[in-house]
Amino acid sequence: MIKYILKRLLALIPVILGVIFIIQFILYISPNDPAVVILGVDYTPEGAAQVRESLGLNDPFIVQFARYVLDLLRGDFGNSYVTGEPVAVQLAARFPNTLILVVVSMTLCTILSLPIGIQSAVKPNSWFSNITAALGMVGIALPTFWLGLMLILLFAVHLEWLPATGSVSLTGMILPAITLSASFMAGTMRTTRSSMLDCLNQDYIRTAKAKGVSHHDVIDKHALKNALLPIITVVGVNVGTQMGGSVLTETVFSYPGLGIMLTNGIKQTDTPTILGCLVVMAICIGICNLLVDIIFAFVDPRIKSQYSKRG
Amino acid sequence: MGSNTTTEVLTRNAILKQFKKKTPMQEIMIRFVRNRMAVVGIIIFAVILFCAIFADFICDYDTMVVKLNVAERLQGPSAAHWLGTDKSGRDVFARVIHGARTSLWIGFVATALSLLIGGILGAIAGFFGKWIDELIMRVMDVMLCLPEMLLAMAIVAAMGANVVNMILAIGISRVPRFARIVRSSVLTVRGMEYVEAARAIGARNGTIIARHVLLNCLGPIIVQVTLIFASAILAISSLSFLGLGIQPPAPEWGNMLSEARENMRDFPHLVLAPGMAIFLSIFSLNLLGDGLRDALDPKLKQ
Amino acid sequence: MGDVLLEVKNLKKYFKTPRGMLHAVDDVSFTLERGKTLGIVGESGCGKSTTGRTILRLEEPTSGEVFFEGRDITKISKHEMRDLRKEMQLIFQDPFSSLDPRMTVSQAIEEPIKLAGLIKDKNERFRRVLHLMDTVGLAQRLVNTYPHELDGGRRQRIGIARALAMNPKFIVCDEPVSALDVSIQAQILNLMKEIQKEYGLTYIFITHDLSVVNHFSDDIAVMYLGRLIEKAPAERLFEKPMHPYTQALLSAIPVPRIHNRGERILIKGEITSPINPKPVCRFANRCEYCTEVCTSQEPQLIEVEPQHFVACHKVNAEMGQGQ
Amino acid sequence: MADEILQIRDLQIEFVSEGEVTKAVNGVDLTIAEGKTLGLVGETGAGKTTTALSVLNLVPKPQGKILSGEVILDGVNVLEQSEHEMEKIRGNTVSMIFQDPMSALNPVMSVGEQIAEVVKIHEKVDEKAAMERAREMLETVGIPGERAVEYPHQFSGGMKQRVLIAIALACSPKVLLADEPTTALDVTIQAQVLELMKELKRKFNMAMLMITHDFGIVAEVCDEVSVMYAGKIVEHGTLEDVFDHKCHPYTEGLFNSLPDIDNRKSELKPIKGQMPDPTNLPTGCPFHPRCDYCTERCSQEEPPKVQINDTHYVRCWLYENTKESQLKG
Repeated sequence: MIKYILKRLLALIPVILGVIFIIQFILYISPNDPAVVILGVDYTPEGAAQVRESLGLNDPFIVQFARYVLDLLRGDFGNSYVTGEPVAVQLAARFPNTLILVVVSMTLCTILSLPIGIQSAVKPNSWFSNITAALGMVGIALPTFWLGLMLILLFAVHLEWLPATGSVSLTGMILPAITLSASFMAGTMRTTRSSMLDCLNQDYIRTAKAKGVSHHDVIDKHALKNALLPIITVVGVNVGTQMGGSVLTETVFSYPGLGIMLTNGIKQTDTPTILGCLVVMAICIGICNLLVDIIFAFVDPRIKSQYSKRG
Repeated sequence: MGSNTTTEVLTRNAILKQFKKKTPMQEIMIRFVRNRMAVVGIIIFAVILFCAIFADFICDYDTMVVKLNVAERLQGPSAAHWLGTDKSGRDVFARVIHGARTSLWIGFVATALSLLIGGILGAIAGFFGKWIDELIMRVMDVMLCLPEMLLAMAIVAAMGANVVNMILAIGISRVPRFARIVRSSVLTVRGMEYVEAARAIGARNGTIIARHVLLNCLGPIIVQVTLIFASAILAISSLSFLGLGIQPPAPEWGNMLSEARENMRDFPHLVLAPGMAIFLSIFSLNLLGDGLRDALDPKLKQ
Repeated sequence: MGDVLLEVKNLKKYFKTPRGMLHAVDDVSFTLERGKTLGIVGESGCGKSTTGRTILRLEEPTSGEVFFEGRDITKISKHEMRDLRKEMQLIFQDPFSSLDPRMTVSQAIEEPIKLAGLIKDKNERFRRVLHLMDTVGLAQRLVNTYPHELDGGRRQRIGIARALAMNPKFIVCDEPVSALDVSIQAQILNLMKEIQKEYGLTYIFITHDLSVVNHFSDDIAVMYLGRLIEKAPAERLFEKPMHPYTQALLSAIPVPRIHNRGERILIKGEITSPINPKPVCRFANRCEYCTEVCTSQEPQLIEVEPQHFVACHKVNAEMGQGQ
Repeated sequence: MADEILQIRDLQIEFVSEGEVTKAVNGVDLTIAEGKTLGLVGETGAGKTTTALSVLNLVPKPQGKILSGEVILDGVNVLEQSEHEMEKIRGNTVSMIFQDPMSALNPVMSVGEQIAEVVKIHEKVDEKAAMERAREMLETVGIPGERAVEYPHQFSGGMKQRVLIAIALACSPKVLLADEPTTALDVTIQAQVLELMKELKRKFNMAMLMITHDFGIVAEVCDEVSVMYAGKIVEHGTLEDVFDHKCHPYTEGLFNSLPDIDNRKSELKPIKGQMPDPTNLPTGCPFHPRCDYCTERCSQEEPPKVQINDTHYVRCWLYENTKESQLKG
């Protein structure tokens, strides 16, 4: 088992390096001149050349990439072109906020959508199943940011129950978390439903019924455990997509997270900030994928035995 | 000549015609039309498409969509302005209609771009396998580690916010999805026995790919195209909402929402209209995709 | 020796797997006379299907030679091979997956004729299709039907018509009836016998069903884990099987009669897979006569009596003593 | 008779999907005495599996509808039992082995757990005792007990079928329904499994319904045999009755379709035509379009049950007058 985890962990490293490579390459070929950003009104050709030299921007791309990775290992994300402050400081302040938002919304999404999905698979032609399926269709099509605005209109402006601005507090978290989780809830629900339906049609369910296993246990013990595998995958993928979605949600609610930092960075063409935000998010997603793989190994005996026998 | 009593006289077409039956395409159409939700989807989408194509006939671009008219700013719905006006006095209805044109054509080009690149990569990986498959799929895995939204933002950040870059950003960020789906359907079909059967009767690789593999892969790819088209439309408005896409005064649903935010407290219709437009486009495309999936599903064929 | 159509010499096909080299077909040799049927029997994973496909070069052989009418087809170019496909055809096991779901009955049968460029005129070609449909017993009204609308027996008839379309000399039949119900199975077997007579075909008939192969073949070859372990004329093999595996296999057939039932030889254990096999008898671990030599040397296929080949140390020793 | 453990009377089942009605079972009668084995023979779509599922009251709902009939198992009509009552019967009084061992085991539960589960449900024992029984059962079917902790993917097809037999027999049922238990297996493995089933049947003294398409298997394990065609039993009798004095043209056709292993030159005489479409069954005798002896009457009226002797009956107009002549003689 430990061997499996180590193997996955090792496999994560090239992926993260690959992500950094891609992002940095995209920003490298950008026509934007960092010197213009840094010097602003003080721009002179000589000064610009000096700035480029000191930042090592004249080096070949591969050298810049290696330098960035090495700096990263020491926790150095470079300095912001705009403020000159270390990006790491900003990241440290913002990242926990985003993480909390994503975790809360993930939890909300999973707690609500799993039981609904299971229930609608168990009774596939009931009114409950039809209504939740319809809600799911609507939920998937709702643009996150628009839903956020509508929620603000209703709960903050009209009813005045909750603040329109998001923050790391009980009340400040509710609207952003609902907004962020809404579209994923629909997706998770649909996956749960279809993978449960799929499992309920398998031969081993018939075997279980023929054994006299009660209806309740057939679903809980036999179907759900098998249905869990695709559900876990989807939940894992959701984490990544939610990271992406958090940019919009944070902007709508002015929530102080990575998303706003990233958007501002892009608007100010502040490359180290952009790079820092994206790298942190990518690492986060990579770790999530790793966790999914590990959970998978615990749930699926086919992976477990593969490693326990030879490990 | 007129006699068709014996097989000798009957020509090929005559016999084929005599026993004419529904083609699979017709059967798919029938199944699709029987699906009520799919029909709803296609009707909504047809309306949106109609607006996009004939936007200029419905509302004039220069006078109603982009022209500043401070005198008539922030009006409620009226006969002159069906959905009222925004803070610059532009007609909201006209902007929503013309926004459809922006969203649909950018979404279409971006989807086509990603289908082209992803399709080729996926097909190469699926047909040739071995190290080239390994290489392409590893790169796709890395790209999948970065959510589509973030990748698109990174590209826009580097290249600047304009239409071409946005197409590139949205198109490229969806390449892995297409590559994966094309590769897996190519692999599935390639493993089917009828492909080997074609080889056994001496068919060339090219014939096999064209006649047997590609045609049979089409179903899942078409479904994916509708779903990715929907996600591209969402991405366009998301980027524009963040100010990284289409810039005002050009009409786009996302930037309309962004502009409307400051006045939404008193003029909620400003956020309602463009939001509904985004919602309906995505909703209809998803219904369409689901309907196609069900209609094309071989399991339902029995 | 009569008129030899096909000669297979030391044919090998290995596959790379994560666990090692899979010896799917390992050193198989035999000859087949024109107009005859060779049955290849064995249980799943014994390499019988791979043998058939490798002979047709649908799989490239790892080594060995296949002489078709005196020509080594493992050495010819892909282009020449494509031409040769007119002569050598394959009938598939699964009539459900071996037909393109998007082709109608007439299109499917027309395809090989078109590809080979045999008949250029459209109407003439179509007459040929109708003739083939008639030969295999498909009604004319089915021309525009799609495979998924037909039952297994009719689909298999399409497969046979496709194989016949180019007037082949030789057909490999890969379990052509095992997916079919008993009553349909008999229809197809009879049809295949008829067309063999009519077209003077030579068959390799691959199956796991021993009573079918007995009925259908002139010679029978038994395979076990990639090796040919016994080959004899059908009557002789059923009368006097020599290899312990063949003996067990024959006795395991459930015979549909209630009187004079033979004693059954049960063999222990299960088939493994021939991954990196050691040079020993592959049946040794399940064989009740296993001796030291069986686990140290690989037995060779030896002609112990005219036309009867066996690869077994025990049989060799006994025959040696007898002489 | 008192020792009849399973009795099915006039069972009719149909399936409805997308407006099409499939008549799967059309008036099946069968009885199995305690400790006896009945072979149910027929081709794909004859309604064999559906008949067996009705004994467990597991005909898939809502598509499947039981129109009429009763299934009396050990004195109770299972079709009238509540779901809760059925749970106590399934796996306890009656068990079933399915055709495809590859997919019939739950991939995420160890085989030991899967055997222990049935013990825990029906006999009030604790976890430990149930696992102990599971190990015993594995030994009984010829698998080392320590493999109980392993998962289905670690077993071969033949081994999985043994595990399924262990599950089915764990609570010593009175009736075992075996649905083509060896069809998916190789010949030598099939021989092993059949041998095991015969041995266990003696040991547990249970009645068995053996569903198969293979008369060879019937000859091997059964006492009586029913031949099923298009949802009806067309001929029934002891092995001697059916193998040596077969009456129904369909039974005859099935035997003539089998290659004779002792006479390889013998010709196959297949039944003409295809299986009838179950959504559109022929009128009269369902076999009449394929029958060589078909008369006008066969295509219009359904043939009655004709008793050839005490144990042997046939549904065919050909034997209409046999009854009297038999009685006279």
